[in-house]
Amino acid sequence: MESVGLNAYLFVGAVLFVCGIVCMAIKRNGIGVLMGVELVLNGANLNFVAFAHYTPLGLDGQVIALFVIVLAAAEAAVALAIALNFYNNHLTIDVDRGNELQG
Amino acid sequence: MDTGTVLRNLLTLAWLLPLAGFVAEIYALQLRWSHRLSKAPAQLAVACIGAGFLCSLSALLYWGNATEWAALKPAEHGHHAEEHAGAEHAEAEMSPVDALHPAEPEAAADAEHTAVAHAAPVPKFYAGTFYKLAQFGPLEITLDWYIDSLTLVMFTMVTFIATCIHLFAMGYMKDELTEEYEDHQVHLPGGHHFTRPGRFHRFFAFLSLFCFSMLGLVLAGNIFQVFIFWELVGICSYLLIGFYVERHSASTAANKAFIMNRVGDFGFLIGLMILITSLGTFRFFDVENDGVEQTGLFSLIRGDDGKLDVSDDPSVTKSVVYLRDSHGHRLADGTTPRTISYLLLIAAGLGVFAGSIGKSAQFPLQTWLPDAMEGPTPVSALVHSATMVAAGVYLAGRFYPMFPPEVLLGIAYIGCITLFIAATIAVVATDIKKVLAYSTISQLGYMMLAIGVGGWAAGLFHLVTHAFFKSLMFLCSGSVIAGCHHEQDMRKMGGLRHKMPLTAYTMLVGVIAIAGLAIPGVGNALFGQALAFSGYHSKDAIVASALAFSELNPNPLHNILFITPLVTAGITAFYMFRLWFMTFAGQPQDEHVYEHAHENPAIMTVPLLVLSLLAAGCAIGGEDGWLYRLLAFSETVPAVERATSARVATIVLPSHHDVHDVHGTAGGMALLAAFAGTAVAYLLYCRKVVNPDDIRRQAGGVYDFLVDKWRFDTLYDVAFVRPCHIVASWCQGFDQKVLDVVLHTSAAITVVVSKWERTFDEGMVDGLVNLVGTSTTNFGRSLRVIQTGRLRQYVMWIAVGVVVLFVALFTALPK
Amino acid sequence: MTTDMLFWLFAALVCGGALGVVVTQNVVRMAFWLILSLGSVSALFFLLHADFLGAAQLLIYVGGTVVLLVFGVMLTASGPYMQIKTSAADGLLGACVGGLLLLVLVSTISAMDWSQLHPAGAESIAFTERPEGNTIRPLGLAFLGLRPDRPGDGFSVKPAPGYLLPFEIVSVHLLVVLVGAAYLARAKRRTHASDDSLSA
Amino acid sequence: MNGLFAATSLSEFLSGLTLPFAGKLSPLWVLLTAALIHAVILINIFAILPLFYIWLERKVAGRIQDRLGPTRVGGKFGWLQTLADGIKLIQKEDLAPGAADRWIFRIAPYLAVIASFAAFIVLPFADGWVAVSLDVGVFIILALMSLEVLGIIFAGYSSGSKWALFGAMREAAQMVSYEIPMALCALVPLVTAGTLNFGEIGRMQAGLASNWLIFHDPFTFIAFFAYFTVATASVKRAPFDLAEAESELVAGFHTEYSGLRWSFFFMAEYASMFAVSGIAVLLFLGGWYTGVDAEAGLTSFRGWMPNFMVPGFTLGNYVVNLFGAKVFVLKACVLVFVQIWVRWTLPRLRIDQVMTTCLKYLVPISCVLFLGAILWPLLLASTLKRTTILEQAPPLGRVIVGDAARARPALPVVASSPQREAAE
Repeated sequence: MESVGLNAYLFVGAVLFVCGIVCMAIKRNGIGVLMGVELVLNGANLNFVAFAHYTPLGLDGQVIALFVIVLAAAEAAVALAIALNFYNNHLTIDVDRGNELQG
Repeated sequence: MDTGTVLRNLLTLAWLLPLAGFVAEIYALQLRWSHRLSKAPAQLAVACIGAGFLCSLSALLYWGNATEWAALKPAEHGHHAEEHAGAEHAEAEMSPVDALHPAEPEAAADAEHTAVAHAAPVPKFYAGTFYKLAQFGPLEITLDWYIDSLTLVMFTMVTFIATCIHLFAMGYMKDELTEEYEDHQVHLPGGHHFTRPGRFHRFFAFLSLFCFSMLGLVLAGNIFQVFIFWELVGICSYLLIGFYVERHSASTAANKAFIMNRVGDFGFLIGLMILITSLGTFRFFDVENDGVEQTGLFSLIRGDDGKLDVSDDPSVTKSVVYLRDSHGHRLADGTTPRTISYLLLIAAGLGVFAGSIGKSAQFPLQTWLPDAMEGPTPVSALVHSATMVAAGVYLAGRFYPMFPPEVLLGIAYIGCITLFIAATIAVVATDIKKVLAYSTISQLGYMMLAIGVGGWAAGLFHLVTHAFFKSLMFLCSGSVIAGCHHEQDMRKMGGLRHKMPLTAYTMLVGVIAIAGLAIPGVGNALFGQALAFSGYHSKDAIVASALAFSELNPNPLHNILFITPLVTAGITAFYMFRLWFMTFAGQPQDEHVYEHAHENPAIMTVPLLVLSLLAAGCAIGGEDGWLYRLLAFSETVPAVERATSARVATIVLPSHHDVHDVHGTAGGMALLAAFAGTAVAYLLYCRKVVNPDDIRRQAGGVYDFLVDKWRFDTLYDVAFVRPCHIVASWCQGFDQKVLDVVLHTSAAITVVVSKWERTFDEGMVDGLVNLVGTSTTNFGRSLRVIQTGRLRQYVMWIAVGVVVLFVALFTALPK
Repeated sequence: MTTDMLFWLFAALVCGGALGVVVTQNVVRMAFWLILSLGSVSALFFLLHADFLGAAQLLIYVGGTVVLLVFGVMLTASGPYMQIKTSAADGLLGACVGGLLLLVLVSTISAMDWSQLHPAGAESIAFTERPEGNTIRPLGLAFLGLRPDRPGDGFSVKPAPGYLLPFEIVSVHLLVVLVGAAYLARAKRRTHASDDSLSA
Repeated sequence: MNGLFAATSLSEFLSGLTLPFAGKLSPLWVLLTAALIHAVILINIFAILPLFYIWLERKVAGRIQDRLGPTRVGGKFGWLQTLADGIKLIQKEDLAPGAADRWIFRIAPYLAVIASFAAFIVLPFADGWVAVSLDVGVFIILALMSLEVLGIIFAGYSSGSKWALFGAMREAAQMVSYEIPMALCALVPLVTAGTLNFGEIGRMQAGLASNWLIFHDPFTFIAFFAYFTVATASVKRAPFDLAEAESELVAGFHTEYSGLRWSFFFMAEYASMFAVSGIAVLLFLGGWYTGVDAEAGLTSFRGWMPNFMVPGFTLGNYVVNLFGAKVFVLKACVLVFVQIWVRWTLPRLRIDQVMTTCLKYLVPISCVLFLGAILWPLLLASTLKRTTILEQAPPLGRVIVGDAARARPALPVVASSPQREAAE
């Protein structure tokens, strides 16, 4: 019997998630924000796989995690393209400078 | 493949090729495959119709070989004269039952008529269905095909003449091969002529479409299909007459032709409705569907023995015709026998014949055909003399088994009246094409007369011969017109044979053919027949039929049916030679025209030569010749029936035997009349024994009456056009005084109401909407301040929002 | 025991890496921490008997996405070892909100009795005591709609709807996204833009 | 629990060995010991192979350039030359430039070495001789080898030097691009084999050389050469060694490195060369089998002397596997030799030519090969009524789920397996 249960994985996932959110919230560097997004996605993924292992969710959890990984790759490509565009337009990657859409 | 399939395939190919040509020619210019100056459309059209001719000819030959030319064997009709005993079996052979299963001639041979000793019976016809277009209850709209010797001859004739005329037209229409065609007959204000791009390709596209329609009409296997193609040739005729649409006369003529035909087609439609309501089918022939025999029109009316099965009731209104199947058994719905009222049958026959009247320009709808000469001359040659107008005769011939004797009598009288009226008008006409047009009407009258008096084969015989010599003459006239720079008035011509000998002498062949001249003695010695061109033989047959008819029917009135064609034969000879003498013989009347006249290039003269050969020789042998026998092979029943009907009028139709008996007499009299007419024409117009102008002055009233075309146009103007105008002006008054007032009043009321409504809209509705809009805008403005555009702040808000949401949920949810 | 030990090791690496990402100011070092964190997540996947996912995580995330990010760093660096510092106030706020969020999440996780999710019984054994590691074939079958991890419908006659269509959609999506990214990131002609702005 | 360390033979051996102490040693310690032994073996392989290859490279380069290469150290062939170099490098001062980001600068070589070394974990040297036998073996080895680029990028970036940065950027672009055709080319034999497990793939190719996957169909044949080209590029060997093009970039990403850290990059490179060659051998060239069906005799030898010294340890099996491992390493070394040969024969490409070769030629070619490999079995199925041309290849259904108890004989998903054909 394993002593490490679902809860432990969920805690790790929660830490990842929160770190990602905080990273997104405090990093002024656009690439840093992207890293925060990756952390958030990984936190969610970890939860999915943990649920897949410990509950009747079964392979569904793994399949969804797989989709998340693939989509995260796509997201990273687009986000990087956006970051490059941002850099082209603002000559910096500081996301605080991109506030032209303020009300 | 059995014979029927082969024939069907060949004829279908011949039929559809012109359609393909039409499509290509119509789209060639749009799709930029071709350009306006290209002769390719004409070459394509010639190729299509030429290939069609080859198909048709091979079909004819194939059919002949497959039947071992049974049709040409003299056993059919020639023996009739000598051998009365042969009558029964000949009759039996001609009954349609032999052809009930055209695909299985052996089965037919095993049928009850095996008593026929000499040979396995040859199927009369081959028929079948291409496919079913639609079905409305029991009514099937199908595309059928019906091939007998008449179809084959018609196909060959039509495609051959059409090929010749296409070739001729390539030369005749070459003026159109230009970007700027100046139409000298359309005058614009300021003394200019109308100028337009040439329409060479369009002309040939229309010709191709016409060929397709005409062949479809001939191939059709049911009366509805006939109607469809009937209308298609009508629209082609309309398009071709109105080819020079900018000319007022041309567009008017096209309209006239179209409207006149609609009158006839109205009758046709009525006939169709009667047939479908009473008989329930449009098909000519019997078919088997899943083992159930669907009896066609011919079997329904004529059964297996070719006789009408009329009830004994003497009263016309009560007598009925019993419908029978192909074995002669009466059909019944349960115990009630299926019948059609005799009067209805007459009405249906008259209705269908009304269609023929319109298309073949018979009295009283004959006036459109002369006007149709506004079209280009090749069109007149193809459409308005040789083929389309003959379609009326073809229909009457094809529908022959459906006509009760009373209708036939009507047909005879209509033909008789027409042929005389048209011939008399032709005498005074001066436009070279108009003369030919009236001559066409007159000859069509002859054909109708022949069918009406029971000379079915004679009528169709004349149809074919006429097609050859009349198309020849029209092409000759076209050649003259082209050579004289579009001068059509014969009074300005004369002596042209020196300038255009080929045209002149080929024309002479046509004139002799139509006049019916012959050299009896020489011919009798050589061929057993008078030495004569085709027209003599066919007209001879018609006059003989008419004579036999009038002899068999004691009513003296019916003598008109013989005397009129006889007299008119003379008149025909007169006006045709008058035409030839005025045009080609004598002295030039107009130096200007004569100076510039010239023979045409080979592409126009070669068709003339080819056609003149056929016009001269196609009927060799007369009633023992191959053409007549081919046609007579398809003859359906009543010719030998000696239909005696006394329900409306007492009529006895002559048998072949009767006709043969009077053949010599009739032929002699007709020849005499023809020579008389020729002699008069020679004296008046060549020798100038009497100045024709003097005669004109002497008989001024008659002359004016004839020049006014028997005042038919005036009559129609008074009887139909003006009353229409009067009624229309009444209607206009009603519209203006009543309907318009009502409408204007209601409009005014609506305006007033709308004004009120506008006030309401602007005040109340818009006010409310604007209120919502402005308040939303203001609220949005106040919300704008929290939209900082800073990404990180948003993320922070999301996180805070999640926390707040969770906390709220946890506190709010019951434990 | 081994697994527990490994779990705690890798969990610590995951959390440490994530925290490293948060607190580091240098982007490249952040990337390093990210690699550490994500690589350890992959190890956790292996511990969770999701070997295919673990490999995919390594290949796509660590080998692909993070390389992309580092690329981004290099392409957008305006100077060597660029640092865009987070203000202390921001950091503090982030820490507070993050702490609150973590608190909420942890309390939620703790409050839930997860054992309810798999009621005791014969069927629950199927997914807990499954042979370890080799998930690639079951995963492939699951894509086709066959579920060997579910005793009831593992090889039932009628397969359940699988993930094949979503998978195809995702692959097409990936292609579209890559084309779009290439379009977005293409080199633009600045001269034209400046001309426009001048004329405007 | 065995999923993590599934080295059957070694753990069996250890379990047998510890039998006398049953109860005293927990399975945890058994496993840890097994892992340790594995690690030691692999690290030694990992360390010795580069030594040999660097010597080989020098000798081959020398011969190709018509000279002798190292001759003195260690005797006739200078076979101790590399060792001597190593000792020299260890003694060197560990320098870091002033402009460097020192922390990353120091870590980067380890990252590269770890990535390269990790690949050996799943690489089987003989039937069963593998540290971790994973069902996703091929997949994870590709994943692990792709991590090497991170170390290189970090090295280049943190050096604070233009040359190093450019080299790293080139290297990153090159490796990321070449991963795609590499994976696709590796997929071609995988599609044929129907498994990602190196062990199963290897066992399929037993017997004559005609059973090797390279000769399986035209697509695998072409795929081998494509794979070898791509593999050469992905371990940044000439003619694709743009990252360290000395004529342009001094020495590329490792310009600023010296001493042991510098040598780590080379260890990683040569180990990677062996790894990709090993993959090629396993996927295409029959793995640890000789190709002359020597195994037919050897298989019966496997059961020789069971429970030799310890229960569970069969000496015959061990000897046979040892032979297989020699065959495997020999094949891989031949491929490495070819790589060295190519390096000293072909001139270096330009960077744009390298990228063009990958994106415009190798990617489409590998895509076509992949498609062809997929369609080939359909062609076979329609002509030979079999899904695979290999008689030895296991039908798909047999190993579908690890749990044998749940596997049912007739699987609905296997449409045309031989059994099914026969059943019908």
